Amino acid sequence: MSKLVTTGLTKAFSGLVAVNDVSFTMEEGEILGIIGPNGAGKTTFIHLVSGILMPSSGRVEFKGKDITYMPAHERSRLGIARTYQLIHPLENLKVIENVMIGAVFSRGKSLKEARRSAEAICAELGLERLERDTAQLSILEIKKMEIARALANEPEVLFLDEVMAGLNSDETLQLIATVKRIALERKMAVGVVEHVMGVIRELTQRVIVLEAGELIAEGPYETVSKNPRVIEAYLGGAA
Amino acid sequence: MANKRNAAIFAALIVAAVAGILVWRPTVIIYGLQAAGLYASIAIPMGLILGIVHIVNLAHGEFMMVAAYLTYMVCTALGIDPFVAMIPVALVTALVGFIVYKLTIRQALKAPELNQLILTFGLAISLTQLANLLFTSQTRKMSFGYVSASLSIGELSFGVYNFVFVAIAVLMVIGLRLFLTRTTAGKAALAVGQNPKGAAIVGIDVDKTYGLVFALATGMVGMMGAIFITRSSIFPAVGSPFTMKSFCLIAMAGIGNIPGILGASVLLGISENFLKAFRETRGWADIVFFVLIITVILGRSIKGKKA
Amino acid sequence: MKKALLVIMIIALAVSAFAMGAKEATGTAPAGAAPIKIGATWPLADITGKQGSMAAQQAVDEINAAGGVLGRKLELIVVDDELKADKGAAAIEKLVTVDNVDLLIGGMASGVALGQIPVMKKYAKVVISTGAASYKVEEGLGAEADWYFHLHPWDYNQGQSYADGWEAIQKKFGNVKIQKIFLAYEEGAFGKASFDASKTLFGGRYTFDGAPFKSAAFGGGDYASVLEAAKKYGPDLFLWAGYDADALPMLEQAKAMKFNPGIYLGAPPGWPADFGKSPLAENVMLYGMWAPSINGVSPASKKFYDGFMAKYNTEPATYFAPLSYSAVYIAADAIKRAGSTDTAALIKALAATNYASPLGQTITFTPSNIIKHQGVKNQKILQWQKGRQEVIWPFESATAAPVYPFPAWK
Amino acid sequence: MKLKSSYIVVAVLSVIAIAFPAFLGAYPLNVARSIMTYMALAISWDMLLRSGQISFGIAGLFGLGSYASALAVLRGGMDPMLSIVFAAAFAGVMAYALGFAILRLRSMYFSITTLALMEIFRIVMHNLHDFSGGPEGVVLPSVIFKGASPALYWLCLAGLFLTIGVSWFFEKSKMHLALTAIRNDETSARSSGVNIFNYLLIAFVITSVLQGMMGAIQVQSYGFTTPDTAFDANFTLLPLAMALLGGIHSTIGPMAGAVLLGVASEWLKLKIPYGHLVVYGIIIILVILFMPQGLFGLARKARRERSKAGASHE
Repeated sequence: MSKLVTTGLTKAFSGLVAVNDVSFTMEEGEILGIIGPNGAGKTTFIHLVSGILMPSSGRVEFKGKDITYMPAHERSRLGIARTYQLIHPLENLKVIENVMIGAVFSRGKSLKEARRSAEAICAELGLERLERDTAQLSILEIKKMEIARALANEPEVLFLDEVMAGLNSDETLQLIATVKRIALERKMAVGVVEHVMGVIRELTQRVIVLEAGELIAEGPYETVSKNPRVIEAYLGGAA
Repeated sequence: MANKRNAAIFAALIVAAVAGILVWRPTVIIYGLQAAGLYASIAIPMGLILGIVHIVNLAHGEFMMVAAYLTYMVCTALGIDPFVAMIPVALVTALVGFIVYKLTIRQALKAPELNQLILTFGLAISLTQLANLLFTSQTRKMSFGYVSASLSIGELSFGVYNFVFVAIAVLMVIGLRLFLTRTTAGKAALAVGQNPKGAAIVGIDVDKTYGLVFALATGMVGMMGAIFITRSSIFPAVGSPFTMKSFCLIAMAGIGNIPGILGASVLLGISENFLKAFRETRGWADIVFFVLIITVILGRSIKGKKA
Repeated sequence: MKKALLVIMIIALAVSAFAMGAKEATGTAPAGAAPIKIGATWPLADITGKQGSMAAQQAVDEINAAGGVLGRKLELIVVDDELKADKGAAAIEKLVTVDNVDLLIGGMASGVALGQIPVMKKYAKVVISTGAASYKVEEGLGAEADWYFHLHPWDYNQGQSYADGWEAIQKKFGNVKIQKIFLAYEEGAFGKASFDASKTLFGGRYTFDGAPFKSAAFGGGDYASVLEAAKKYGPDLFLWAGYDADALPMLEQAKAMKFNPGIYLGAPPGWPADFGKSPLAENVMLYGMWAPSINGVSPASKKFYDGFMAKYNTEPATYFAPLSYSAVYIAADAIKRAGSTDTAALIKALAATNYASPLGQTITFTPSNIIKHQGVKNQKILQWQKGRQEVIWPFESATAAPVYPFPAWK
Repeated sequence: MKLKSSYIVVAVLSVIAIAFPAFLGAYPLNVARSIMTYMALAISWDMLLRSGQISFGIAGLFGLGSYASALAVLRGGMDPMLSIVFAAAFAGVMAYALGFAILRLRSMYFSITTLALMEIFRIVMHNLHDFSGGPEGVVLPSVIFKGASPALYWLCLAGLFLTIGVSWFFEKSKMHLALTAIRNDETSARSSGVNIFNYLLIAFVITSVLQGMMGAIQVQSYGFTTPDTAFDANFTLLPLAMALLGGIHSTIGPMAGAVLLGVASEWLKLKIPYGHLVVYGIIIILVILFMPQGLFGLARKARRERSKAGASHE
């Protein structure tokens, strides 16, 4: 069974259609790229799937269950986690607490258990000195912390919204390897939004392309990147 | 389309209701508007500060009180009318406002909004108590014949002087609108109010703009304080109830919506006076204010969610 | 950190500077061993309490200058009750347990007195109260509180005395005719109590009605609707029970609305500075306990007034000043007769008080509805005439005849 | 080790607080009661503030508790001690019902609405003459414990201890994570499984219970209440100022602030009979300007700087 299915998902903001009739599926263990020019509706799409926004019409199913209008916190308990394009550290919590909250509230663990599993996840990601304030972290560390927080939910479906932005190429490579390894180990379905095409090529088995809210192409990166409509969309966006 | 028709029906209903009350109880409308004028003209300067500097100034009423005492001293010493004294008083209070801004508020701008709130609370206590030391709590009131100006229609006689406040409120709204849309300083203030960081990037001096807006608003409060003494007795605590009332009106109109303050005041003034017109509901006139505020705020939050 | 240290230093400096100044202002304790200590609480930020405490100090200084009591000096210790019940109660605890005062005087607001009563009961020290008019205070005290000497009339005493006063005035001045009475009362405890008391007292003899308004003292000040109700009712006697802030604005609105009752009467605890100078004030009547015009009929009043003016160079603005002055004299006199400050002896001596007070009347203590020792029971009816408050009734201390009716608006 | 020593400090302080009546007179105990009442209100206000919601309705729930307790005793013949529990529960039920509507509001709109609710409670009590005594309020037949100073002190202290205990629990349990997450970033909190509305409701109800309880203790200790005393705006503004001056988002901060302002107000009043409130206002202004994070915030900052210096030494 597919992990996540959307059918005809649409979101309109007072007349402006941000996501238009998008249907797609995500399977267990796959890493899916979500690409498109700026303003194509990628982040809105993730908002809809993760419950931060409610769709105007259409349907979202998780493992066959209808979750279209389920609140975000319940989806996170069900197993859908995500990071944000703009970093969202909880600045008044320590690093370890930032990571723990997913384990505490999505998985219902006690503080002790949550701390233990958060430490394990941070170790896996190479994040150290967990008693620090978030203000003392580098960008790479913040990104890692946000991934760790999402992972602490123990998700089955994970969306990473431009986690590589702002990192240098070494850091990017390092993070790609880690994400790939964890996704494989945990048999998660991972959706990755990225602008750096190299990252998409390295990381994903399949990509979907959004333009002006609509899904215009789908398939392995190599094929999609030769699709004339996709090329036009990117050039049009650039021009 | 549907929205427009709804609005038209709504407007027609309001007009019909007002006309109905006007025939049935004309004084409800007369006194309601007069009360609304006073509420609005005190709230508008506070709305300006809240909309642009984003500070809830708990010492708002105290600035008015200071201006009122200033006017009282000037008028009794020189024997002039408050309507003459209001110009120098407004200038002086604007200067005082500017100094207070520079010395205190500016230092707390970067701190959380709660700090600014308590800072102005401290200012309010100090100003009230200072006035109490200087003037004692005994009230003062100058007498002016024109305050009792009266109009008789048939058997109905009512005071017309308080319509002055309606005029002032309308002039304030028009004046501020012209200032904010037609002058460079006003446009800058509007830009700063909407997005201080963005405005700073475009090269607007945010600090200077805040200082200017604060001085302008306190100047307006000063003018109001001067005219206030024609209608009311003054004493150290005279301003504080108006702070809360103004704050509530601004929240009802929505922050940054200065003409909305006028509308909110009219709604409140008329509803209050409607309840006051009947023996059974007289004691409950105060509650209408707060019930309306909660209804409007909750209504807007539900509507906002739907959109 | 440096900034923080700086601020602490500034605060410390400011406080000590103010404290030094305050000490000088209150003066040094009178010389000689073991003074008799009188503890007092008033709201010092309010004109009533401020002048009350000043007048009490004046009385203490006068008595000490004349040699004190029982060869000992008097010492007055005043604590601000800040118009708050908890602060007022703490003030009593301090005066009794820390300062070891021999007796207590003072008080203004009923709301503070209610909070002080449980503490006063605990110590059962002699109290000479200068305030607290609400019958709720009397209920709170109970019949057992024989140590409580209440100078200020209860709200129902006041109502009763006005009823008597109007009866007497109508009898003496045939042209004064009252049938309908309307009371505009401020919506707080003070006004509501006045309304309840007036309704029961006037209800039988006159037709009576009333309506509440929000006092300008609390952000109100719009009297149109209450005046409209009054005008519709058409009273012979229009009364308002509010605060000094309401006095002139209400008069101005009444004129604007052409509301012209036969008698226009106000009953605030105090009047605005220079009310008499307003042209509208002429012939407005008022309820009160004292006015400077009483100096003409009462030597005690003149002595008090001249002393106050000489000491503070400002006119006493409310009757709380002569009332507080009286409290000190009554205490001193009772201690002299008791020969000690022992509570039981003092209660006995106080009960036998007979003091020609600056209020223009002799104060004695008699039972009221619940408590045993009630001082003043009557109020006075006065009238603004040529900028001065003249006493109209009681006739024995009257300083002028009433001008009736209240002149029509021009 | 560190944790244990802080436990010992807390235990010693508690014992000292409990033993105060043994070596303090009636007057300091009375002042202490005032300070403790404000302290409990400041802490409870701070507990909700940790979620980012600024309530201006402290006086509303405090007053509601006062009236619930007084009327339960007067009209229902309830035992005074029981009436305190009843009042706390009543405040909680009211907060629960109101919470459904108002906890969807944020920032200033939430604050204004709580303020308006407080005024509504006051006006209702003011106007229900036969039931609540109207503007003149209600007078109880007697004060609890016959007004014995130590007993009143311990009652107030018990209320304060309960408040501190709950606040401490908020700091150490997952409430801390939930409320801080909501305050910092609601979206992040939601994607981490935090049911925002539920946690806000829990915090609002619990803090309201505490405020209602303090109101009930107050009314039983003074034996009367009126609309103007029960819903005095000072019960909203002073706790706010205390929490801020002491340092928000902690238990110790509001406690420090309450001691500072409470002692300052009483001491100033004795030293400067006329005009002490001017100095009081100036103290508030100066502390806000020069210690924007409050007393405790300053200590926290100093500690952090020291640990940073230590870390760079390593």
